[in-house]
Amino acid sequence: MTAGLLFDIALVVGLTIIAFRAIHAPDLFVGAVLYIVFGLLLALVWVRLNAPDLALAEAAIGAGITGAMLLDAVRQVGSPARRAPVLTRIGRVAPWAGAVGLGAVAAGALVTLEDRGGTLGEMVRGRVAESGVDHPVTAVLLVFRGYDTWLEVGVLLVAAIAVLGVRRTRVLVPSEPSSEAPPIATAAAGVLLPAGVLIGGFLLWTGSHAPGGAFQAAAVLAAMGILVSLLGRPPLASLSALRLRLLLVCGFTTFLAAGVVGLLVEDAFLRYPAAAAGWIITVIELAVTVSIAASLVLLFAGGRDRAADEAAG
Amino acid sequence: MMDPRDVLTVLCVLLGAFFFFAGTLGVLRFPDAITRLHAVTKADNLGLGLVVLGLALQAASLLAVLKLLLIWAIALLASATSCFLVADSALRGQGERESAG
Amino acid sequence: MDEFFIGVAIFLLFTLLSGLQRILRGPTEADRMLSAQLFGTTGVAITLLLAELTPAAGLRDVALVFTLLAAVNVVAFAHHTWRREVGR
Amino acid sequence: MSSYVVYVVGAGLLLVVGVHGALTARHLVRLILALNVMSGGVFLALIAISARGAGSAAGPDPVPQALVLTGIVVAVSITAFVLALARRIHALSGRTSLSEEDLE
Repeated sequence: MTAGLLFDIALVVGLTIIAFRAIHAPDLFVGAVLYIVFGLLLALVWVRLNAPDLALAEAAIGAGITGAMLLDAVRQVGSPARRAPVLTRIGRVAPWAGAVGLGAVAAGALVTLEDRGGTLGEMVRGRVAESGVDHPVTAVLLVFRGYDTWLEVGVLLVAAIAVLGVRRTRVLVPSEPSSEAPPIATAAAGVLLPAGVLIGGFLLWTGSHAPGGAFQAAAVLAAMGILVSLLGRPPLASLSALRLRLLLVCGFTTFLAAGVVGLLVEDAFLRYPAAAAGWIITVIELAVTVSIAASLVLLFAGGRDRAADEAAG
Repeated sequence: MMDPRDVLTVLCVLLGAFFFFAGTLGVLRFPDAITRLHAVTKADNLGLGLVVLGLALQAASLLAVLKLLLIWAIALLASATSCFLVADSALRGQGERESAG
Repeated sequence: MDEFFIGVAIFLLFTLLSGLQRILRGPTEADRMLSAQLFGTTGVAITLLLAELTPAAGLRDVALVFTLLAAVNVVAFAHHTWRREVGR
Repeated sequence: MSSYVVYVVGAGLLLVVGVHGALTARHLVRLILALNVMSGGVFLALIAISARGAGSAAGPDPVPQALVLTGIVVAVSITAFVLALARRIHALSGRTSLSEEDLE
C-alpha cells in the first residue's frame, strides 16, 4: 500500500465520521463547527484529486461562507426542541436500510465502471484554443457550456430574491445597530480586507489561464463583504435600492446580452465572434463576479432578519 | 548524498510537524479554553512557519517564495486576531456556555 | 522527497483527526471553535505539502484562501459578543 | 485497491450518511446539513470518475469540474434559503422543524 493511498483512506474515513457527527450532533453549534471541518476536508479531497478549481471554491464557499451562515443561524434557531421519542425498531432500521442500499448500489456501480476513455475532457482540451481562454475549466464554464453557467447565475439571483422574500422587513439590507467590534478585529480587518480584495482580483485574472475564475473570485470577495457586515458595517446597505438591484442582475443580463449578440452575429446563442471572444469573456466574467459576490453577501446578510432575531431573543 | 538544501527542508518540515503535534497535544490535554488557545495559536503558527520555510527552500521561483510567505503572514495576522476574539468571547461568558456535545 | 512530503501530510492528517475529540467534547463553545482554528492551520500545512507533489498550478492559492476564510469564520462565531441585541 | 476505489467508496459512504440524515433528521438545520453531505457525495463521485484513466495527468476532466463548481454555488444558495426559511418559521411559530408537533 502506498503512502498516498493511506492518506486517501484516512481522509475518506475522517470525512464520513465528521459528516455523521455533524448531522447528528446533539448541539447544533457543534454541528456547524463540524460542518466547517467537513468542508475543509472536502477541499483537501479536491486537492488530492488534483482539482484546484474545486478546492478553491470549496475552501471559500463550502467551509467559509456556508460555515459562517450556519454559525450565525444556529444562534437563533439552534436551540434544540424536545428530543424525538425513541423510535420503534423499524423506525430505526428502515432509514439505515434505505440509505445503505442506495449507497451500496451507487458505489458498486461506480467501482465496476469501466474506463472507456474518449471523454468530453479530451475534446475540451483539444479545442480550448478556439475558446478565447487558456484554462479548460473556465472554457467549459463560459464558452462550451455557457448556457449552464448563465442559468446558474440565474439560480443564485432567484435564491437572493427568495431570501429577501421570506423576511419580514422590506429594507434590502438591514443596517446593524451601533456595534462595538473590538479594535483588534477592525484593525485586523483593515489588513485582511485589502488582501482579500487583491486575492479575489488575482483569482479572477488568473482564471483565464490557470485555476481560478469568476466563482472563486466572487466567493472570496463575498467573504470579505461578510466580514465587513459582521463588523457592523453592512457593505451594501449604503447603496440605493436601484444600485443594489443593478449589482444583483448585472451578471445575468450581461451574459444574456452576450448570448443575444452571438445570436445576431454568429447565428447561435452564446457563440462569441472569434476575434472578440477574449474580450467578451472578460466582460462577462467581471459582471458575473460582481453579481455573484453581491448575491452571496445578500444571502448571508439578508437572511439575518433583525426583527425576527429580537422577537426570538 | 542528499543535497544540503533537501536536508534543511526535511529538518524544517519535521520540526514544523512536531510543533503541530505539540499544539494538538496541548488542545487535548490542557485544562481549560484559555490555556488551550495558547497552545493552538503559538505552536501552530510556529509549525506552519517552519513548514513554509522548508517548502520555500524547494520553491522554483521567487514569486512562489513570496506567495508562501504571504500565506504565513496572513495566517499569523488571522490567527492572532482569532485567538483574541475566541478568548474575549470565552471571558465574557458567552463562549463559556456549556454545550452538550 | 515526494514520499517524505506525503508522509508528513499523513502525520498531520492524523493529528488533525485526533483533535476532533476536542470539538466533540467541548465543553465550551470557545473550545470547539479553537479546535476548528487548529484544523484550519493544519489544513493549510497539508495543502502546501500536497501542492509539492504535483506540478499543477493553483494549489498554493487554495492555502491562501483557507487562511483568509478561517478569520471570517471566527468573526462569525465571535460577533455576537459585540452585537448589542435585545434579550441576549 | 486504488485511490479511485477509495474515493468512490467514500462517495457512497457520504451518500449513505446524507440520505440517512435526511430521512431521520427533523430540525431544519440538520436537514440542510444532510443535504449538503449528500451533494458532497455526488460531487465526489463525479470528480473521482473523471480523475482516473487517460489524460488525467493534466487534472480531472474539466467538464465535470465545471458541473461541480456550479453545484457548489447552487448548494450554498439552497442552504442560505433554507436557513432564512428556518429563521422565519422559528420567529413565527417557535418551531424548528416542519412537523406539527415540535420534535427535535
